[in-house]
Amino acid sequence: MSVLKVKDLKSYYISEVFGIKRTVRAVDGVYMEINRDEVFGIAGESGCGKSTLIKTLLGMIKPPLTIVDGEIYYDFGDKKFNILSLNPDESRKIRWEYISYIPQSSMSVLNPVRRIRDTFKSFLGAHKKFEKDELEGLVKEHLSALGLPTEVLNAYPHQLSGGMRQRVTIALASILKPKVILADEPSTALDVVVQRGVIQLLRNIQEEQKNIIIIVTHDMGIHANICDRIAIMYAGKIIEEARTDEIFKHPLHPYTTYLIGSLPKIGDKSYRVSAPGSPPPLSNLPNGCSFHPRCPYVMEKCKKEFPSLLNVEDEHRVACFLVNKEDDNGARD
Amino acid sequence: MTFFKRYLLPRIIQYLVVIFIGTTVVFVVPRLMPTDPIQQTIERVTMQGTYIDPDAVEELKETLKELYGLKGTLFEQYAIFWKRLFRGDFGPSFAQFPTPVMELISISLPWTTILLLLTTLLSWVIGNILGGLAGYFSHYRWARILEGIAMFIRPIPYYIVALGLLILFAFIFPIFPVVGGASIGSEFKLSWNLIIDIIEHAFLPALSLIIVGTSTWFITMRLIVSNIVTEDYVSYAQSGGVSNKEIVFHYVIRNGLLPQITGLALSLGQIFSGALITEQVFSYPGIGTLLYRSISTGDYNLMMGITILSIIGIATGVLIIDIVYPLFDPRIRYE
Amino acid sequence: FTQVAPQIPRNETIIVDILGGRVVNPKRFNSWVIGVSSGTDSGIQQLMLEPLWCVEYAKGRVLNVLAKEPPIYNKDFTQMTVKLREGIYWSDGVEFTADDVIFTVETLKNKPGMSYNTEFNMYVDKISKTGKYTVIFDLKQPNSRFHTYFLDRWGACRFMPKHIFEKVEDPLKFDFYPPISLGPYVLKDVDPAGYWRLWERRKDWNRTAVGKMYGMPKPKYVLFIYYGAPEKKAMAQIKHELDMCDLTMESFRAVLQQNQYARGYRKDFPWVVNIDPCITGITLNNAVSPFNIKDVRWALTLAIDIVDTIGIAFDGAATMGALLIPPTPAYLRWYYRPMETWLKNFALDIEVDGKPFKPYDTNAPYRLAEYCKKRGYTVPPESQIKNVFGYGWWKYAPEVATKLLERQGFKKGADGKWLLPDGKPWKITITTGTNPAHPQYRNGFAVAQQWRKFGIDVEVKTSETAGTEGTYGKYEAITTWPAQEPWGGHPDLYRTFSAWRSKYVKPVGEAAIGAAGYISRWSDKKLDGIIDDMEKTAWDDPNLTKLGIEGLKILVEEMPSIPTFGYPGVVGWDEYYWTNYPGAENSYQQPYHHWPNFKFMLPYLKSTGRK
Amino acid sequence: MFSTIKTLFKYNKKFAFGFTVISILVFLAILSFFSPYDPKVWNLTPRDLPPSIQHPLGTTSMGQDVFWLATYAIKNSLFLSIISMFISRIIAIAVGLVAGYKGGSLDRILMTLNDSFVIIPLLPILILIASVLKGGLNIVNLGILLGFFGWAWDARVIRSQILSLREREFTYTARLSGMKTSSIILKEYLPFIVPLIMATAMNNMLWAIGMEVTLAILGLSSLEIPTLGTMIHWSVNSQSLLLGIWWWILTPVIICIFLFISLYMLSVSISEFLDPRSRLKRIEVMKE
Amino acid sequence: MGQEIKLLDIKNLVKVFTIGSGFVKSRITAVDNVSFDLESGRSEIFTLAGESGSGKTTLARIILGFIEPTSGKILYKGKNITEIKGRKEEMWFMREVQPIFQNPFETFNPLKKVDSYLYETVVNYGIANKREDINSAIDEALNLVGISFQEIQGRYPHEFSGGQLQRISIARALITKPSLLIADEPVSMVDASLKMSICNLFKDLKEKQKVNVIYITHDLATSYYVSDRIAIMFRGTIVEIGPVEKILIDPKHPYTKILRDSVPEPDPEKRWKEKIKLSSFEEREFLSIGCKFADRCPYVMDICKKEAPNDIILDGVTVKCHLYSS
Ligand SMILES: Nc1ncnc2c1ncn2[C@@H]1O[C@H](COP(=O)(O)OP(=O)(O)OP(=O)(O)O)[C@@H](O)[C@H]1O
Ligand SMILES: Nc1ncnc2c1ncn2[C@@H]1O[C@H](COP(=O)(O)OP(=O)(O)OP(=O)(O)O)[C@@H](O)[C@H]1O
Ligand SMILES: [Mg+2]
Ligand SMILES: [Mg+2]
Repeated sequence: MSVLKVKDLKSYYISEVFGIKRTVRAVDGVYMEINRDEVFGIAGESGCGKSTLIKTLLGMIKPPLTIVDGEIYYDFGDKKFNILSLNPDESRKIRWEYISYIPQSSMSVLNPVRRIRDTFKSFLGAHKKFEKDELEGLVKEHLSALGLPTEVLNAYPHQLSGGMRQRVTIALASILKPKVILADEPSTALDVVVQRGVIQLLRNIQEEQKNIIIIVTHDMGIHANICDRIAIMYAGKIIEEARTDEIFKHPLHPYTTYLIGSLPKIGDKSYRVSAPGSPPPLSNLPNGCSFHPRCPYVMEKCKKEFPSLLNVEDEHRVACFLVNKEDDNGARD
Repeated sequence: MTFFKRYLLPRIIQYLVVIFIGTTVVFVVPRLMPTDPIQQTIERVTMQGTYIDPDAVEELKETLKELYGLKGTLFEQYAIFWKRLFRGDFGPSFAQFPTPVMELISISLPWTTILLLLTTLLSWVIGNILGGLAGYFSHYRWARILEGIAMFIRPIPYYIVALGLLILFAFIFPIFPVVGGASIGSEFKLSWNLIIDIIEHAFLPALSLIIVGTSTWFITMRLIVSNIVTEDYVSYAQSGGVSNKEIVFHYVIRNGLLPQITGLALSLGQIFSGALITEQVFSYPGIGTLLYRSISTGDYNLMMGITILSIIGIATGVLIIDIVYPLFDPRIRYE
Repeated sequence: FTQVAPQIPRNETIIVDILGGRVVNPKRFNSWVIGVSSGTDSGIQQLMLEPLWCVEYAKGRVLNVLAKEPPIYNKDFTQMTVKLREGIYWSDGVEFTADDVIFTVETLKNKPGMSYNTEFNMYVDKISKTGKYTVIFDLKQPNSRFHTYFLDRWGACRFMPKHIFEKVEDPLKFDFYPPISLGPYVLKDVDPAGYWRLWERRKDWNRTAVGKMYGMPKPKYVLFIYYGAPEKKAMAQIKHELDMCDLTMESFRAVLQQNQYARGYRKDFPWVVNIDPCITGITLNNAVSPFNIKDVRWALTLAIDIVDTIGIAFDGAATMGALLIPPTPAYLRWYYRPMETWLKNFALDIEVDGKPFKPYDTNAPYRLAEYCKKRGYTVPPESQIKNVFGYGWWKYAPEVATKLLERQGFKKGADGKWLLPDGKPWKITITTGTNPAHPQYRNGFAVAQQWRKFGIDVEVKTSETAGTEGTYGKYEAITTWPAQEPWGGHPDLYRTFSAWRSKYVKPVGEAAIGAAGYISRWSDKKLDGIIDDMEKTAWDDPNLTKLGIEGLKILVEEMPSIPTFGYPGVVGWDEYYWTNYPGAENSYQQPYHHWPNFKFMLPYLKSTGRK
Repeated sequence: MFSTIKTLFKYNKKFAFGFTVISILVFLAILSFFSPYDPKVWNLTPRDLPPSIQHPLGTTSMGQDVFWLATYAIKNSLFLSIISMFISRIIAIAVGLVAGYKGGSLDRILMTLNDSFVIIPLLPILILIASVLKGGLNIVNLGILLGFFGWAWDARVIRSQILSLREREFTYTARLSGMKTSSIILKEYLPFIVPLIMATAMNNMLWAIGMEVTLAILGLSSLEIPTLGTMIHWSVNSQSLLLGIWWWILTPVIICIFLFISLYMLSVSISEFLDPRSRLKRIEVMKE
Repeated sequence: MGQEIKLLDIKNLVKVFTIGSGFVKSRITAVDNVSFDLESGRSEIFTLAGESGSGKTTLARIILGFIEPTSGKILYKGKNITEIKGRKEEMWFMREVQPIFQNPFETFNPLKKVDSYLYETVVNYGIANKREDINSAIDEALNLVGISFQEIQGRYPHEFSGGQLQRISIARALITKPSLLIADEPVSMVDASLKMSICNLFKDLKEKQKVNVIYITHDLATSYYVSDRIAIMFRGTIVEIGPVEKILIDPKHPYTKILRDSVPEPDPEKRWKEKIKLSSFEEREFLSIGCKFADRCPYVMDICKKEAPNDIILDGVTVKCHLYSS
């Protein structure tokens, strides 16, 4: 059964700077369904709206981000809600207990003048009342389970290495055993060795707590390593979605093909072709399929209409007229 | 040890150099003034109507020069000045000859320092907290009202604020006394009555200083906070459901205070030069009037005594802040 | 009922203002150090210490205070004998005798830095007594005015208690706290912050000079207090917390508006004290071109419309004075009236319409009265006008001024502005102090306007150090006192004239010997002669007035500085608790609480009985 | 330039307000050149008149028209603050840029000098200097004097900005493009510190006006020249508060308030407009 | 002495940073006795890889002359670069050695149009001074990276994608026709697909323009793809150096092995099996006297904690490890 269901989600950055209006269609009609106990990966070029999607899923809507359309249903059995219709107090309660978040850059997300201990206290204290030593004990236990020395509690963020900081944010996100963890590029800016440690950590947590992890990264190696299912985003939309091995073996969308095909491998020096051109600005998308200016198989139709995300085979969905030859514009649930 | 050698020592040397420069400036500048303390004394005598025999004037001048220690070249005087300073002696006041400057300062200093210390701290704390709150909750009406009030008060010349308060609360509604630091006939022994009396007298001056000080700190803090709220750590804490109270105090205000600390050090140092206008408006005993009078009577020693005290005060304030700053900002290291 | 402080009932207390402001060194009562005032006017000179003689200018006389009678000189003025009043006691019960006088003079003489040290060393050869109450001064050189060192006119040599000071090691450093008193009151309490001093009437007030002269001073307590800026004094007086104070014209108006019991020296317009023994004016720097030219000085005088000046400066409330002595009743009697005919006939050596121009204008006070009427004030009756507004002034005659200037080579430029003989624009800077309540200050602005109207480019420069600039001659025109004040209560003008003695004139850049008069750096041979004659004339010789008139004539002809009006003292009196102040209608004493004479007023005051 | 003002005016309420008020004040200042009254002359009108058609803001106790006096006051106070602002900006920018970019012992010397300026108690020194200049503190002199004392803190702020800009990679790019130090400072850094300079400039103007008011209240500036400070000085000293001549005292005070708020609004909105972040956004958007 | 002058010859380079932290001052040897060289006459791409904080950037900045080494020598075309003085020599050196920075958005002043840098470079180095010559010089450089002048003219950094900016940055560096490019993580900020196009560009430049590149990266896969030689750095020292095929296919040093294993393979079938141990307090390792990797090394021996290993040449690869010392 699905825990998370996203329907036609459109969240735009609508801003007006000194009279100049601008709309960035960062998430532009996304449908998603995620089941229990699943690691779901989202990949895509930078700036295609991944972080925005994550923020929207968390219900962190602050101007200029505006939800134009869509619904996000969570169903935790004991609690069901559309996160977009909660009031601030309710959504504050949901966070961290049900849905938590690992931010993209751990560099600046920790308060530079507070010790890690205090950060733990304020994050946890906001959701549960703890006895005096209970909280400290819980935190220490959790940290050591994640392989972090308890000394970090006394440290200030700047005293920790990037890897440790990222691990602290992971610890923060997982300590209350939330049902959903949203991880936004949890390992970029980390050393490969540390990155490996962090990714393993996430996997351990998921195996233990059986929660959903939605992980965003554009490192396909990471996806290959951890995800059960992967969605590929391009210009605010999901253009392909399938099981991990399926995507790596049979990418269908031309963009996905480029992506997978251009991945270098040690031991293989053969020439890699990468997708020509560069991604379009989200505030000024071309008509039709947004990939068409870069697509070698572009057809007339591609320049006018946007292909919808359709099932090609079992759990493999693609939005491309090359694949979805039959004209099926049927409504979807 | 290395901390001492690498950081503290150079910092202290700089501290001493800065004090040296400042002190030298206040030694030299008055001596460039057209006022001559001897002449001032004679003027004081004659302007009041006392008749000095014209034939006695030249001799009188010599005598005074001798007594005031103004004989010799500028450099000799400068040397004597430092010699005395090292003994903590600022010499005798001229206008109150032969009372030592230190004695005059010690009569006025406690009044101002206590008043200014308290009001500076209070307005810093209140201004920053309110500024922080208004900055964080900037979309609420009360925050805008607060901001409006601060914007309105800030530009009113302090003198007018003070005078307005005085007329309002000492004259139209005579709640507070008009003059002085304590009631007539107060016995200066530690007692509740005395404390209450002193507070009553200090209330209006303090209020005026706090109103103006608070609005100044408020406006700066408000600006600082508007930048802090866009920081990642604030949105992260919000995404983590951390309570607003916690965010405002431990995230927003706490970080916003950092740049305000140096400002606090500077204004704390200034308490040694007094608050001239406050003292004048409220007839509050203090060092500001003393300083002002010393300038207009050409009382070099008194003037130097007070300004040097103030220079040392400010420099020390900044030095202390520099040394303890890492306590407030763990990112700063002594480098 | 109201109390000033615990156990100090308001209705037994008179509260007066400290003119000199906050006392910086409140617990110091030693007032024998040169140039040091530790609140002399907060009771020390009014209530605590007594002089031998005291000037009284309301009536124009000298009072014998500690002295029983005026000084007795020998023929060549080398010896002075003083007879002391008997039965005067210090507040600690010790009798005041010749020993205190001798001790004081000797102590001051022997210790540099003490007041009168230089003077006593110059003049006093020997001081001795014949009996308990007679002191004899043997002088080193003849001095017909030696006693003036003991004549209180806001400052005189007053005496220290021998029995206290003889035990003191260094009389310079001694604070004299708590002080004992020779006057009718003794210190009760003092503000450690220096804002007030509280005095209590001595039980043995009848063993003091004042008690013996006028009887018991009425208030049991006198509180000297400094409220601060004029608006605060006004606020205090409106609240009946200040009985006598020195105000600015505007703050006084505020008091009148809001306190129905308040009054000034005059009960009606123009309210101000016009018997202050000081004349205001513009001092010109005679050492600086073009002010060294008599015609220029006279031109500047004639370019002033005195009515407009007084109107601007004091809204009409001042007494004009054409001579460099104050237009108080006494001086009007001694000099202004006797000289009136001469003044009317006095002519400048310039002709207008073929006749020598006579600059004296007897009509000026009437014009001033007209102005005041126009401003809506009730003006005193015709008969009083001369007493209130003065006897006359110099004509407003810009056309004559123009002639005088043109005669000296001045020209008017194309823009109507005056040019100096060398063709450069004429620019005058008037220097003045920074206290806006002071007539000096207002004079500066008012006269500036007159001269501007006349076509001179004038700038007023307010300066904290105006006095010093004057002393060193670094000014063109300055509004400090234009002449050395005369005694106030005695027709002798020696003091005024000697400031212009040629031997005292200093070049620009060198400090003048004194302030008023000296700084104008002007002198005149004939005047020198008159001063020499005065020195040889005894203090009580009626010839002194004649010499004075001769001197004043020279001053009019030369006009070294320009007199404007008598110092308009603005005093506010609150009649809520006390009445019978020495107002114009009953001028029994000089009206100032800050002058030493205050003590002579106290026995006359009447309590209203209000609680 | 004109279009910038138009854009700002249209889309930024703060700017619109600040600009309108400042324009009115400037207009009033210009009006002073057409004043029927000489501000130095007293007794030109009846005294103490409340506002009326003839005297829209009443008259003073010295017989001056408050409205026309205020036009002079605005002109002179603005002029003074602009002089002070220019001088202090020149020193602050020069010291800040040089100390920040050059570093080393030059930096240390400049910063010691800077610190000495920061710690010397300003008011007494100003009072002292006011007497050294023998009270001849006309508008220009006072402006220069204040300018000379008002730079130290801002130089520090500019320096620290430069220090952080110096570490940014584009500094290296510029250097490797063969640019000289002077052009790096002028072409690369100046655009970043312009908003800071703008903000501190407005602050300095306000500070200068405030300082002038303080000195005037103490009677230490040239009191004949009408400024906001001297207007307050005269009205306070003439007891306008106690005598209820409110129109006289209120005029300079309200002008002070409006001047402050409008300069503040201008400073905030202009720095917002010039702020690299918002400039980038605009650059981005306009090109698309 | 008859010896051939190398393009770049680094000998025993050491850089010590002192940071006084609170009351304790610590010294960090960011670059510890590093030596390597680049031959002149042939062009190669030389990778510097290693964990973060191992001193790669520091090394690059020393070579560029941005910071002074504590000791050691760097000869560029036989000239000791620490002795370069005066604008003329500096300009010569900057003309020869140009960097490419990690963050393309930070490379250019965001408030300035990007073409101004190209323009400045052409003019300041005296490459051309007439308007059309300048334009053609710029155009030429841009053509090498596959962009036309029109595309960039009058535009601000924000109007470009990261990949484009990185290309422009490379083009700017190429204007002076340098012999050596120092690229510090040039692709870490760009998208997966753009990464390859820039790597391809480097290969191209090496072949066609005979440019040498020092390529600094974490990404071993791309380094395998583009470079000829690789040096693995760990805590300031080069622990292994040699041809890229040898080192990455068959790593010798235990650290290289771990590094090699940590590269996530984009292949769901090759998921990581065993777990690795992460160090928690990295500073400690800086202070140890023996092999700095000893704490985390799975093959640690007694000697490792006492003695620092020496260079051992093994099969064309130089490695610093006691495992191979016998
Ligand atoms: N606050 C904002 N205001 C306006 N536009 C924004 C804002 N934040 C992001 N954008 C724009 O929205 C688009 C999507 O941003 P988002 O951060 O979601 O991308 P991303 O896929 O996470 O990229 P990356 O891989 O770089 O993290 C980008 O074009 C970005 O410029
Ligand atoms: N200016 C400096 N002052 C003090 N320490 C420094 C300085 N620059 C670098 N370091 C330290 O030197 C060591 C090497 O840093 P360097 O930046 O060269 O590493 P790196 O290999 O480039 O790392 P990364 O892969 O994270 O970029 C680090 O521990 C760093 O903290
Ligand atoms: Mg993102
Ligand atoms: Mg690096």
